[in-house]
Amino acid sequence: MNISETQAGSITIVAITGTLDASTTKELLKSPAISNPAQSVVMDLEHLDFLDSSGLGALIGTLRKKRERSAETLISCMNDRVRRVFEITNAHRIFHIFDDTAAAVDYATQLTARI
Amino acid sequence: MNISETQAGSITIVAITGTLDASTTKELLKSPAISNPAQSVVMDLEHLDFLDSSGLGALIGTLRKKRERSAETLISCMNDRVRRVFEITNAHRIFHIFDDTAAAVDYATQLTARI
Amino acid sequence: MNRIITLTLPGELIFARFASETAAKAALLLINSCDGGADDWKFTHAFELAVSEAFTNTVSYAQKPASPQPVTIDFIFEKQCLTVTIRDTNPPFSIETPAPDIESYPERGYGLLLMRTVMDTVTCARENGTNIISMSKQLNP
Amino acid sequence: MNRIITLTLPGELIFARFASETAAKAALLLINSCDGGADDWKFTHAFELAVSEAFTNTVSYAQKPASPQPVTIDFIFEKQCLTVTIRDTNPPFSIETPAPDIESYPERGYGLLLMRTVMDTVTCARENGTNIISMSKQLNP
Ligand SMILES: Nc1ncnc2c1ncn2[C@@H]1O[C@H](COP(=O)(O)OP(=O)(O)O)[C@@H](O)[C@H]1O
Ligand SMILES: Nc1ncnc2c1ncn2[C@@H]1O[C@H](COP(=O)(O)OP(=O)(O)O)[C@@H](O)[C@H]1O
Repeated sequence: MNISETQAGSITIVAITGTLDASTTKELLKSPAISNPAQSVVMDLEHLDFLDSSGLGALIGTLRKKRERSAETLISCMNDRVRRVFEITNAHRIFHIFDDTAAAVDYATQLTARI
Repeated sequence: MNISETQAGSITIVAITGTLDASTTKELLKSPAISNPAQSVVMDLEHLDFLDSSGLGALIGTLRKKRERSAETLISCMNDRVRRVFEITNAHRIFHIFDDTAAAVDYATQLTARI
Repeated sequence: MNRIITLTLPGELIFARFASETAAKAALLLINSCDGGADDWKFTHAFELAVSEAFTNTVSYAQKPASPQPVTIDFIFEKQCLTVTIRDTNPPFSIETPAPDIESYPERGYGLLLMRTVMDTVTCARENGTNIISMSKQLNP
Repeated sequence: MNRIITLTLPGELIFARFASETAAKAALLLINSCDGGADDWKFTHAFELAVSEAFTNTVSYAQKPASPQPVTIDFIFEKQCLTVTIRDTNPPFSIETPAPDIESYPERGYGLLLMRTVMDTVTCARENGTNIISMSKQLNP
């Protein structure tokens, strides 16, 4: 797994490449924008090849911790395999999911400006 | 492995995709342009991911049978992994090897016209 | 004759991806061995995901994580059906766990739900202190 | 602790690619486990090629091809070194075969040459009727 963080105004785009499973979630949780609960993020999953329940758990934990601090965790560009994991677990109901990273950033910017 | 044959004048371009090893050489040897010893071919290896000694043996056998009938077997676009097999075995000394399929077809056309 | 591929890995999470990628490859082999079988990504992904979950559980709930035991995974090929079995000596457990309530943001408990959903059948037998987890799926049900 | 991955496959040529791809994946795992190890394609390819050759030989020179025996491949990880071993009960053979003379267009006899060239060491021991082929390579020699 590889993580890259890019700032887009007040939002951090966190792009994850490769695999998010039990062997890589710890690394994700240590990355600066994820570990800071007040930072709103768009998780760009375009290059996430594989997600399992351990990886999903890390995303849900991130969402919860950030919501407690009124920060957002949006998802963009997931492939069909990753989407399948969200749908089976119903996680697609608690995340805002976008097909386009720029649209997700716009939406997150509006949401956080409103507060 | 997948094989596609395309006619370019008197020459057949044989494009091989995937793996050429002991489990796939038989299929290659059955393809029309390969099994006809009088047909000159350019083997386009751009999408050949993996070649081992069984696959190389099939290419060398093809070269020999075609030479006996004054037909050519030229190679184009091999990747570094495939090239390594040719170099270790010295097979690069007996094949004409091109970086470009069109150039290989031109050369083969000239060679076969000369006869 | 049924064909079997057996993979034995160290019982450590860093090998989870090796297990899941091998499972995907086994599924692809079954697809390719069935004439004209389209590359059914859901079939391949089912094995990749289910084996990732099962391997992770086997390692995570092992009783002596200090000295991890090897984990053996069998892939059994039968016509249009692929079965994966994983054995462990962990405490017994039920595979009929309820689906977690997503509205309370639980971080765990999705593994067996995913396994049951993507596979046709998932069973866990307990024999002589061993859990035998078995997961099957038909290519064209 | 040395880590070992063991793969057992049916002794049939259709499984050759499964063996070679698994070998490439094992090599990549070693590269990734060595901090900052670049993706050295020659290292990965060496294992992919050598295992393809060794597996094919083990299957091709088996004495009872009518009922193929399973083939077991061990991948042994030690620091910067990966060792692959394959065992078979084939007739004994010498790995010191001369390189074929390419000018006479031989179609066979390149397998051991390739194995010896891409690996650091290749040995074949004979024990109790079993050939134990062992091939090692250091990541950064
Ligand atoms: N291989 C196993 N060995 C022991 N217990 C297991 C095993 N697999 C699952 N379990 C038990 O079943 C529970 C549910 O598993 P699962 O649905 O994968 O969710 P999670 O592992 O995230 O809790 C686990 O918390 C564990 O108690
Ligand atoms: N695993 C094996 N079991 C029995 N004989 C073998 C084995 N590997 C190699 N040999 C012998 O060594 C010879 C050379 O092998 P190799 O260099 O791979 O070329 P090829 O297999 O194309 O003949 C083979 O022809 C065979 O006689």
